[in-house]
Order: sequence, then C-alpha cells, then structure tokens
Amino acid sequence: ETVGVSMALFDDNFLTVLRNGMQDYAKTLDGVTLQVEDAQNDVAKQQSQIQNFIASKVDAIIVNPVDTDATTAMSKIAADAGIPLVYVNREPVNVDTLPDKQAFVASNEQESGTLETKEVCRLLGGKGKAVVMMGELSNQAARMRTKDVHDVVATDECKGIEIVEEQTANWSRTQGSDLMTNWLSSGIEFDAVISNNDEMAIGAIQALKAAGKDLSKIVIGGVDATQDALAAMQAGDLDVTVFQDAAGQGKGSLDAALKLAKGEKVEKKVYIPFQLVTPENVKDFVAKN
Amino acid sequence: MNTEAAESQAPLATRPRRHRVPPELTIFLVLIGIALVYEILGWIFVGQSFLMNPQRLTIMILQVSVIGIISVGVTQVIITGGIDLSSGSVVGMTAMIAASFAQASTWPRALYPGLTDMPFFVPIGVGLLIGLLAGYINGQLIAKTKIPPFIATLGMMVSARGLSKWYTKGQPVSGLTDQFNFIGTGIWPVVVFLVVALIFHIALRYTRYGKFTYAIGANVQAARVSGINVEAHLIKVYAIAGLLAGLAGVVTAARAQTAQAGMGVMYELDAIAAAVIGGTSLTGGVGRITGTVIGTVILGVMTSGFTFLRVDAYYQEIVKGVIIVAAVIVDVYRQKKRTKH
Amino acid sequence: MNTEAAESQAPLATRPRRHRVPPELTIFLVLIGIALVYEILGWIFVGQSFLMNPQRLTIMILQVSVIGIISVGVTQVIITGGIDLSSGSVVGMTAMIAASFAQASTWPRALYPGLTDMPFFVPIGVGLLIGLLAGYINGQLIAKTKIPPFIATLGMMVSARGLSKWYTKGQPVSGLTDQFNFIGTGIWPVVVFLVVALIFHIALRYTRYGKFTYAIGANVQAARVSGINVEAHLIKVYAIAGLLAGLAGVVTAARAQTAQAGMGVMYELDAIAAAVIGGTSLTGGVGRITGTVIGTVILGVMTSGFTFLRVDAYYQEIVKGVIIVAAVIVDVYRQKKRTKH
Amino acid sequence: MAVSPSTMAAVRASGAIPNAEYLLSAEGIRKEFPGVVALDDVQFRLKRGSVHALMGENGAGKSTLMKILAGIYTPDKGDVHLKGMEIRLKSPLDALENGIAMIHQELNLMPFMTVAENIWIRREPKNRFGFVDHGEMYRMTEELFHRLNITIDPDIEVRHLSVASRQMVEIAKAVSYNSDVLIMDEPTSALTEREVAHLFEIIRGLKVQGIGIVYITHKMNELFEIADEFSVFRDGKYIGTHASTDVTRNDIIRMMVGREITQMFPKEVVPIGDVVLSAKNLSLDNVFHEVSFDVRAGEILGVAGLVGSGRSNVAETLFGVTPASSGTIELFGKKVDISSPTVAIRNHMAFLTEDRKDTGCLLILNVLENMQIAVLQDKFVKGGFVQEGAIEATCEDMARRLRVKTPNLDERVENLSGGNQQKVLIGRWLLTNPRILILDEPTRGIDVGAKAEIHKLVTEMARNGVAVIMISSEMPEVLGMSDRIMVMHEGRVTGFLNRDEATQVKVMELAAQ
Ligand SMILES: Nc1ncnc2c1ncn2[C@@H]1O[C@H](COP(=O)(O)OP(=O)(O)OP(=O)(O)O)[C@@H](O)[C@H]1O
Ligand SMILES: Nc1ncnc2c1ncn2[C@@H]1O[C@H](COP(=O)(O)OP(=O)(O)OP(=O)(O)O)[C@@H](O)[C@H]1O
Ligand SMILES: [Mg+2]
Ligand SMILES: [Mg+2]
Repeated sequence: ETVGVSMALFDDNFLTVLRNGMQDYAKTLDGVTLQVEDAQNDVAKQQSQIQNFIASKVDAIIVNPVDTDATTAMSKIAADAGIPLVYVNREPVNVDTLPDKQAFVASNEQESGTLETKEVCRLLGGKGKAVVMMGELSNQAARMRTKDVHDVVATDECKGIEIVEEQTANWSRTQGSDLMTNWLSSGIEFDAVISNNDEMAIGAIQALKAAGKDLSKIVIGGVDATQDALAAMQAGDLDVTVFQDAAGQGKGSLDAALKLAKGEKVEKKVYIPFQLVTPENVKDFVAKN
Repeated sequence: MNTEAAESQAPLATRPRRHRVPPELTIFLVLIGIALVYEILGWIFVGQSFLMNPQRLTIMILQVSVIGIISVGVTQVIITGGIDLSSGSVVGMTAMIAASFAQASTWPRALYPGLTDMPFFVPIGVGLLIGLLAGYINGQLIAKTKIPPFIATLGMMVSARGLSKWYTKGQPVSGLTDQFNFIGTGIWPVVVFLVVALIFHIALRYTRYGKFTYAIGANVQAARVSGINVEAHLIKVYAIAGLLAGLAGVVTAARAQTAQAGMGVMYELDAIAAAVIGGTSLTGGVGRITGTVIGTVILGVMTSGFTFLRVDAYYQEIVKGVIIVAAVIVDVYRQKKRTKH
Repeated sequence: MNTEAAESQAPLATRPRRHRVPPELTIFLVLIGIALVYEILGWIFVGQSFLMNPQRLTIMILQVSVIGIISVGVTQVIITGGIDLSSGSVVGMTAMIAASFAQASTWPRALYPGLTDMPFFVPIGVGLLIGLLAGYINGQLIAKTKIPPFIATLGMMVSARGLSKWYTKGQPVSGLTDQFNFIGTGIWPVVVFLVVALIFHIALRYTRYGKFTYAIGANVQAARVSGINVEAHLIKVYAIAGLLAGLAGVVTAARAQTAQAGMGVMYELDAIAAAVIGGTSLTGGVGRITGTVIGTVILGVMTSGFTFLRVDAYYQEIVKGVIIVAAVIVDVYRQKKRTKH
Repeated sequence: MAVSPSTMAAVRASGAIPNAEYLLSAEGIRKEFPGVVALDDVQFRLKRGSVHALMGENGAGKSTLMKILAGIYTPDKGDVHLKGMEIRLKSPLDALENGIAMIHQELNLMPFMTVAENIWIRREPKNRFGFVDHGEMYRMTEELFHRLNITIDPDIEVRHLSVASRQMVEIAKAVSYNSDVLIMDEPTSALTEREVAHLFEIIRGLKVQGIGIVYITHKMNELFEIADEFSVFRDGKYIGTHASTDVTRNDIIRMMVGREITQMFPKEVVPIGDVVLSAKNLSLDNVFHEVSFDVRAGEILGVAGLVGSGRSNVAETLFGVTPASSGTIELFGKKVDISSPTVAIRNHMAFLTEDRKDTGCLLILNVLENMQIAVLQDKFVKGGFVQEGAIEATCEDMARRLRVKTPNLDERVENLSGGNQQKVLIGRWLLTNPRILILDEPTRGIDVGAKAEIHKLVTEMARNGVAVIMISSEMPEVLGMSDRIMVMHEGRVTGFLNRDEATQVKVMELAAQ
C-alpha cells in the first residue's frame, strides 16, 4: 500500500519526531510505502498535496493539518475520491462530523498548555509574576497554549499569579533568548517563564544565564520534551515540560490509515495522552522522543 | 543616391514584421521537456502515465492558479522595472478580511455576528478593494516619495502580514458561505487565473496602458520626456498588482473554506519566479503574460511530478531549486544564441 | 551648477581633495531620531531611560549581528547590481553542517559519533567552506550562464533549505562543544559583525577589489571596456557573500547552541532591508558598509524599542513595516534636497 | 601565427618593436549580426604617427570594425595585425594590454565614481600597504589634465558633469593608457568648437609621439583639419583609402553615399507668423536666470553657446521636464503652466533631447515602439486600444522618409547604429505633428546625407508654420539654418542676432563674453 502523508511543516522539532516515528514504523511493515510531503505551513499547498495524492491514486492519506479550520474542504475532497483520510496531531474542526473512512489520531492539545501551567503554578505556590513566550502568532498551537495559560491562571488555585509580559518569539530559540534579554534590560521582574515550546524556553534559559540570574529562583516551563529540553532539565535549568507521544501518534495514525484502506473500521477519535515531565520522572522520557 | 536609397528602403517595405519566433517558445519547450521526462520516468518507475490523467492535469494548474493570479500583476510591476514583495502578505490580509464578511450564520463564532450570510459579491468586493488599496498605497509611495519599490513593498509585506494577524488576533476565520466558497471549488480558480491572464495579455499587448508600461521599464526618463505621466501610470500598475493579489486572497480563502493569517507566506517569491522563468526581465521593459503563464505551469508540473514519482520531500526542494535555475539557463542560452554577437 | 562650473575653472594644482558630507549622515540621524523617540516615550510611558542601559545597548546590536554579518556580504552583491536571496538558507545549511562537526562526546545522539569533540576550528572551517562553496556556485551561475542573480540565488535559496532539512532528516543537531559555542556567547557575535564590517569597509573603499565592485555596478559595460574581468570579479563577490553567510550560520548555531533546519528563514530580506535602509541602491553602483551597519542597528533598535515600550505583539509588525518605509523616505528626501538641481 | 597578449606586452616593454609597414592592419574582416552583415571583407591599415579618419554613412560599420580592434567583438572572418604580428583579441583587456585604447561612441563612464576613479580604474596607484592611494591618484589626474589642458575637478562624481565634460574625461582616460593605437569614435559629437580645437591640439601632440590615431567623424571640416588619410565604408563594405589632401569634400561625400549633396543647409526664408511661444523672465534656481525670448510660427530660432551655458536646461524647462522656479511661458498668446512633458505635448510641443541614450531611446524596445510612444498620447488610440495597423503604416512611412537603416520595425533600437537611433527619435517627434519643435543637438552623430535630410525636414516644418527652437553646438548648422540666433552664456541670454547680421565671430563674442 502507498500512503500519502502531508505534514504541516518539516522544520518543527516535534513534528519531525512524529514524522520519523511514522516512517520508522512503516519500514517494519511489509509493502507499505510512505510518500511524505512538506506543506510548509501553507493551507493551500496542503490542499494541493492531497489532490496530488488523489491523482496518484494512493491508498490512504494522512494529514497533519496546517489549519484545523481548513479540514472541511479536505475531508470533502478525499471523501469524493473515496480515499481514506486520517488527521494526526491537530484536531480538525469537523472532528465530530467526519465522513466515513476518516479518523483522527492525536493528543488533546488543550492538555499541554494546561499541564505545563498547572505545574508552574504548583511550583510557584499559586502566586508570583510570570512572563509568557508565545509561538508564531498565526499558529493555532500557540494560541491554544497561550489560552490554556490564561485559563489556568484564572482558576482559584492560581489566581495569585500575575502575567506581567506576553510576547512572541516565533518558536525560535534565538528569538526567545533575544526577547528575554530585552525583558531583562527593561527591568522586568518575574518568577516564572511560561513558554509555548521548549525551544523558546531554552533560549530564555541561555539569556538568563548570560545575565547571571539565579535559575534556581525562576521556574521555567516548556512544551514538547525535546532531547535538548530533557538535557536542560537534567542539567537543572528547565523545570517543566510536557511530553506528547509524537512517535506514538505517528504510529497510531499509520495503523488507522492502513486499516481504513483495507476496509476495516476504526475509532473516529484516537487520543494519546500528554504526560507531564518534571525532574523526578525525566529519566523515563530520555529514550522516548 | 538612387541605388542607395532604394537599398536602404527596401528592407522596410518588403520584409514583413511579425512572424518572428515568439520569445516564449524556448520556455514552452522547457515545459514540454519537463513533462515528457516525468512521463517517461513515470512509465519506468511507477508504471503509470503522468499526463494522461485528467485529475492530475487539473491539479497541476489548480495548485498554482493563485500564484498565477498574483504573478500576472507582478509581471506588470516587473516590466516597469519595479518589484512587488507584498503580494503574499496581501493575499493573507485580503483572505482574512474578505472571509470575515463571508461567514455563514450557522457558524457559531462569526466575527461580525450582524453581518453573516452576505451575498457573495460583498466579501469578494471587499477583498478586491482591500487588495486595490494596498497596491495603491505601494504605488503612491513609489511614485511620490521615490523610495525603491523593494522597500515600499517590503514595508507593505511586513505591515500587511501584521495586520492579518492583528485582525482576529490570529484566529482563523471559518464557516464561510457556500456561495463564497464556490469560487474556490473545482476548476474555478483555474478559470479565474486564465481569464485574468487573458485580460492582461491583451492589455499589455494591444492597449496604450501596455505600451506605456513597457516604455517606463525600458527607460523611465525617456518615457517621461515622451509625455507619459510616469507617476500616475506606476500607481495604476501597482494598484492592479494589489487588486490581483486581493483576488488571489479571495480565491485562497474560498479554496480552503477558511482564512488564516499565515496564508500566502512566500507566495511573492513563487510569483516573481514564475514571471522570471517566463522571460520577464528584472531590469524592466521585457516580459509577457504568456511567458508568465508558462512559468507558473512549470512550477505546478514540477510539484505534481514530484508527488507522482514519489520523490522524497527532502529531495524535492533541492531538485526544485535546480530545475528553476536550469529552466532559466536553457532560456537564456537559447535567447543568446538567437541574438549572438 | 554654475558654482560647480566656476569651481572647475579654478586652478587645479592648489585645490585640496574635497571633504563632502558623508551620505550616511541622514540615515544616521534617522537612527538617532528613532532612539530619541523611544527615549522620550520611555520616560513618559515606562518611566525608564531607553538608552542609558548597557544591557539594552548590547542586545540591540547582538540580536541583529547575524543579520549584520550577512548584510555586509549582501551589500557588496547589491553594489554590483545583483541580489542574494540565498543567504538565509545558507545560514541554515551551514549551521546544520558546522554543528554536526561540533558535537560533544557527552551528547548521546551525535550525528558522527566518531567525530565528536573536534577542536573549534574544524566546525568553523567547515561552515565557512560550505558558505563559500554556495556563494561560489551562485557566482559561477551568474557570471557564466548569465541568468539573473535573482534566479540563481533563488535556486540556491530553495536548494540549500532543502539540503539542510535533508541533512539530518529534520532532526536538530545539539550538544555542541563549549569551545564551539564560545563564539556565540556574550558580545562575541557583535565583535565578529563589527570586525567583518570593518574589513569590508576598508576593502570597498581602499582596494581595487572595491573599485571594481562599484565600477561593475555603476556601468558594467564601462567596467568591461576598462579591462575588468567582470565574470571573475562577480564570482569573487558572490563567494564572499556566501562565506559571510556561512560565518553567520556558524555564529547562529553557536548562539543557539544547536542547529535546526529552519534557521535563518527570511534573514535574506532583513539583510537586504538593512543594506537598502543604509543607502545601498538596488540599481547598483552605490552603497557603503557604514550605511549597512547603521541600517542593521536601526532594525535592532526598533525591535528592542517595541519590547521596551511593551507594544502589543500584534501591532509590532504593522509598525515595523511603517518604520522601514519611513526611514527610507526621510533618507531619499534629504538626499534629493542635497543634490537638487 | 597568433601571439599571446603577454608576449606582446613583453615585446612592447622591451621597446623592440618589430618592423612593419603598418602599425595596425586588419584584412578581410567579416562580421555578421542576426539579420545584418555589418562588415563584409573589409580592410583597414593604420600608419604610425598618423591620424586615419573613417568615414561612412550611419550604419556603415565603422563602430563595429573599431569594436573588433578593441577586443569587444570577435570577427567572423579575417585577421588583425599589430606591428606585423597577428593578434587575436578576446577581451577589451587583451586590446589594452596590446596597446590599443578606444573612446566609444556611446560614453562609457561610471556615473557614481569620481573623475579620477573613472580614469584610473584597474590601474589605481597603490601605497605600500597595497591600498589604493587616493592622494596619488588625484595628483596623477591633475598631472594628466594639466598636460591635456583640461579643467575638471578630479574629485567630482561623473554624474555631475555635462555631456561635454564627460567626453573630455573619456578622452583623457584613453590618452592615459599611453597606448600605441588610439581609436576615437565620434569624440566631438558633444563638443563645441572650443573643445574641438582643444582636442585637436591633444591629437597633434600624440601624433608626434608616433601614436596611430583612428578618428571617426561625420563632420567634414574636421577631416581636413586633422586627418592625414581616410578610409570610406559603405554598407559594411570597404570603398577606398585616400590622403586627405588629395580630395575635396564632394569627392568624399560621393564615396560615402554614392551621390552629390548639393545643398547642405537648405534654408528657405518663409513668411514668419505670430508669436507662438513667449518666455518671460524664466529662471531655474542656480541654473539659468531671467531668460526671455519669443518664437514665431515659421521661425527657426537657433540657440548657441558654449558647453554648459545652460541651453539644454532652458529647453528642458520649456518642455516641463524641470519646471521653472520663476517666470512665465505663453503659448499661442495664453499663459500656460507647463508642469510636465505631458502638458507640453498636449500643447503641441515636441522636444528632441540631447542625450539619446539617457533620455531618448527605449534601447531594449524595437523601432516601432520607440517611434510611436509620444504620438500615442492623443492619436492612434481608440478606447484604450492602439490601432496597430495604422500606427505601423505611419511609422514605416516615417522610417523610410528618414532613411532609417534597419532590417524592419521589429529590430531593437539597441542594435541600430548611433546615427540611426537619432533618426528614430526625430521620427518620434515628427509623428506628433508639433507646432513648436525644440531640437537639442538634432544632428549629433548623423551622417552628411541624413543631416541634409533632417535639415530639409526642419525647413519644411517651418514652412508649414511650425516654430522651431534649435540648439546646436555646430556653428555652421546654427548659422545656416536659423532665422535668428539666441546666444547664452553661463545661464543668461547675452544677445540675439538676426540671420543677416550673424557671423561666427559675433556669435563667439556673445558666447564667451
Ligand atoms: N549588436 C548588434 N546587433 C545587431 N546589429 C548590430 C549590432 N551592432 C551593430 N549592428 C548593425 O551593424 C551595422 C553597422 O553598425 P555600426 O554601429 O558599426 O555603424 P556606424 O558606421 O558606426 O554608424 P554611425 O555612424 O551611425 O555610428 C548597422 O546596421 C547596425 O544596425
Ligand atoms: N544631470 C546634471 N547634474 C548636474 N549638473 C548638470 C547636469 N546636467 C547638466 N549639468 C550642468 O548644467 C550646466 C548647464 O548644462 P546644459 O546641458 O544646460 O548646457 P548646454 O549649454 O546645453 O551645454 P551642453 O552642450 O553641454 O549640453 C552645465 O554646467 C552642466 O555641467
Ligand atoms: Mg558608430
Ligand atoms: Mg546641451
């Protein structure tokens, strides 16, 4: 069987793990070929890739949506062509009305920012000042995770936390570092850094170290549990991150796609849970992502 | 004098104009060449025909029709000797704004709850207007303040992208009416592209607007002394480019049935590449819409071919860069041979 | 003009070389202006000084030093009348490749487990070499096949980005040695930037290399009939631009202490913008490194100022576009006033 | 046997110049461009210490042959000998290293670089650290200018210089190579008499040093003044070589164009009508001041002056290219604010500019597109669409009348010879049927035959009631064609002379003050 895969973006560390998980799994299966495409964060390109897959008569399609609101059109195209479609990692807007032969495999994105912020809140003892580093503003994960931060801070246990600054560093480590330095130079005081991903958090750590700040006094949280993040956590710099089973999602989505291609039935929604990573359990994750 | 005069007059009277090899021929042959290579490789490696597949023929153009629409405007800008870096961002901006006037009342999170279910021409009109306005501002900046087009449109590129993120604080705009989405379904985007290309092909070749566009690109000083109101004309050209970027934004939103602030990122580069591959010269004065259409289709064929041949995504980009360069090398080489000295 | 004519009638032997107002003065004043605006707004809204803060002064330049290093090369390319779109991608590519030779043996997943803990000059040398090679290929394509620089470097842009993704299949390269990271710590990137700027400032103004560069950009035909080997020189200029992009890649990786395939995306635009803001003309023949440095610093000041004034992220981009345009408008306007006739 | 440039350089350096009858000779040269045979079995022989003029109509192939000798084109056939040794030039650098320097017909300077940088490019003096020594370069330029008696500031950027000054810089640059062969392709087309005389002094000085000079010109009188011998080309073919003392003006013209040209300035005195253009106290800040004059229908007003006297600037202001800072212009008795060329054209004006490369030709466009551009402002357009057939026929007709030498209207203007480019531009303006025609150096680089033709056209237009303002640096042209002559000096009008009182001396007196 040939399965066409359209990834939102190749340059993303987390999605790279997911993609590789899928590809490694495919190699263990007999007669399964993957055709993986990079949508470069472009909705239209992704849609075209699906249409190209259809023209090439693949047996199933896996989509990691760029824009989860654009999935209605994609579902329709695939359904019209009669080719099974599986969404992975990002929840499509039409998740409750998916046509036949379509499914969704992911973790519940809402959990990640929530887990992160709750742990930060716990470490702060429910009060203090926090700065928030946002990912690329047009990106849904960035918005969702930032919203999670606000939701958690609005809860009773964490009401004492004040968000003093909130800026974007576009998922990037260097921009995260520059943003942190700019904050420090403005004399912003804070007790925690809540970052939308690990890369920016690491950037913040580097900037804080360069400024001679005592990292043990500042709680730093990220999301993704990348290798670099786990290393930072083991070094005692990073306090919180959230593990999302990228490889598991990759494997799960391919399984679902192959089943659908064979005409078998699968669950419409397959959730693979997030897991909180802290210095206590970090060892369990080092080998995972 | 008589023999002399007769001789020097003869060429003009007897030799017909026209009927020269159109300059697009080479690049058209490059296109055919690429397609044939895919066809042959297809039979060898995939056991399928590349071209004899109506679905693929459609998607080949469909996937680049938005680039094509932009590129028609960008071609005209480049012919005047300018450049437009803002088109991709204008696509994003108009997609967002147009879509916000195209939301259905059934959608729970409409941006303007009071303005749902508008007839299709409202969002389309708004989109075109926003594009036109962006282009008009570009044109004004360039014509009036004499800053380089690169900077004026770079500024617009950054600002328009910012505006589309700001407009809904990054939230996508979804739940669009079927009426609006219609323009993005099936081969409608292709139709829009080809109609736009035809209109501006005619405008460039057969109207005064076109002649002036080329003259400005060839020598702006001489054009001014020849009585062309260069400033007014440049504003027109940039406004048209903006209008077409606006149209492209509308089509993009309708195709995706949603609008997102990140739409159209880097489209300006593809559009410029399509124009240049098609023979438009970045130094101005040279270029044709037919060439741009061919350039656009080359980009589409290339992409479809990669998927068809199951080229690994990692290699796709590497090869894409090489093909763009190679296509232009072939073109330059053949042009040079024809005007050798 | 009459005074000009009168002057040129005066006896020659006695007149000293003239000391004219440097053309960078205007844009320098723009920079000062922007800084002062921030300073004043700072006192009003934040109750703090913008400028009297050594940490901020450092980060203002630090955050743009990589752009600056690229821009020094890009400036030279633009002076010849060309353009380099590949620099951002070359940064990404060299960052990846250089970093892969800089991994520490303590890192569990080194790409070349046999080649860990190499002395710092190995990865740096590799990075510079890769950059040089990319630039050399650009130069060869442009000089030998006569394709437009836009296309040659666009091809390189796409291919090099593909290559950096392909190199580790998208995996980041981390766990770099402290020796290697050193060049990215503290104000070292700033030092590298300023040294590079100084070297090429001197090269452009006081060496034949520089004179040839300007001559080619001002009038390539004249340069050729004056006996300049235009092709060989262009190859040199693009190779240097590549080399500097390579250096920028090394610094980027060292600063981030990791390399990722997406590094440097869009840097080429910032680098070109810095050059043009600094007075380099995209039509060639005009430009100075001092101007480019000022242009780069303007970008840095702008960014720091936004954070300082707590400008909402959504507005930042909108305002950034406006400031870029406004800076160049002021510059163009003042230049015009000075050479009015 | 071909000798490499380095060998030649060595030979040159050693001073052991092999004996040969000719300094430079080219035999059997053929050069073809797509659709045009520019040179066909052409020969050319240059003696040491002599000035050899090349004559021929526009498009005869003069520049092409010279570009071959300067290493810019490679010939399809034929060979070139320098001092008896065969050379094959592959680049301009080859030519320079072999001691051949050339002043090109179209000026080739770097506008944003200083005069000194332009002259010494590639040969900049270096100090002991290997850096360019600007002080030394300035000094070298001064020395060179002093020797050639040129007064231009070496430190000024070339873009600030007038066409004439640029021409002088080109000359100085070519001389600075100390070459054995110096090719000058129409060096005087932008110069007034004073500079021409100056140039001839320079040439005589070079001759004495044994340098061979090739001199291309369309100005007959220059030929007799400076050339020792001359060769005539016609339509890419070699016609013959003669000593300039052996022939008369008419002989040469006959050789060049194959016919007699009886009337060089076919001036007709026609009845002069009403004032159509009246300039009152026109000034442009720091450029020209208080310029007032009238031009009447049917009148040809010649404008004379030295280089840089501001004539071109006045013309540009009249046409709205650089609107006046004060003063008024009346057209047909009504005050008109000519704020742009568009306005001027709408008021039936036409303006042939001085610099055909910078402000005239659309080089990369074809003959048709170049000719039609001005007339499209208000004619040959219906509902925005250009009436292709009509405009094409009209342009073709005009091209034939002006005897433009081009394969067809589709030819890029870039590929036309300089003189033919000028004709295309004249055609552009004649097509608009102007009532006021401003001509700035209308016959620059035009051959004698075509010149007579253009003069005839201008006369004809005047007869039809067109008011003509003609700026010219060629004294015979001004004197021969004008009804009245306005003379300018340093941005001010210094006097008017009527046709019957005007003489060369009187004009010069007013021009030089
Ligand atoms: N690059 C070119 N491509 C095509 N045709 C050319 C090119 N250069 C010159 N020609 C043609 O070759 C012929 C000879 O041109 P050339 O410039 O040598 O004439 P010329 O004798 O110098 O004329 P003029 O007195 O007007 O300068 C002309 O017909 C011209 O159109
Ligand atoms: N683009 C320019 N920039 C600066 N100065 C200029 C420019 N063009 C002309 N000038 C100067 O303006 C003065 C008047 O020039 P103008 O061309 O009007 O004189 P002219 O009498 O027509 O002389 P010419 O025979 O050189 O054309 C000259 O001193 C010239 O150096
Ligand atoms: Mg010539
Ligand atoms: Mg003049």
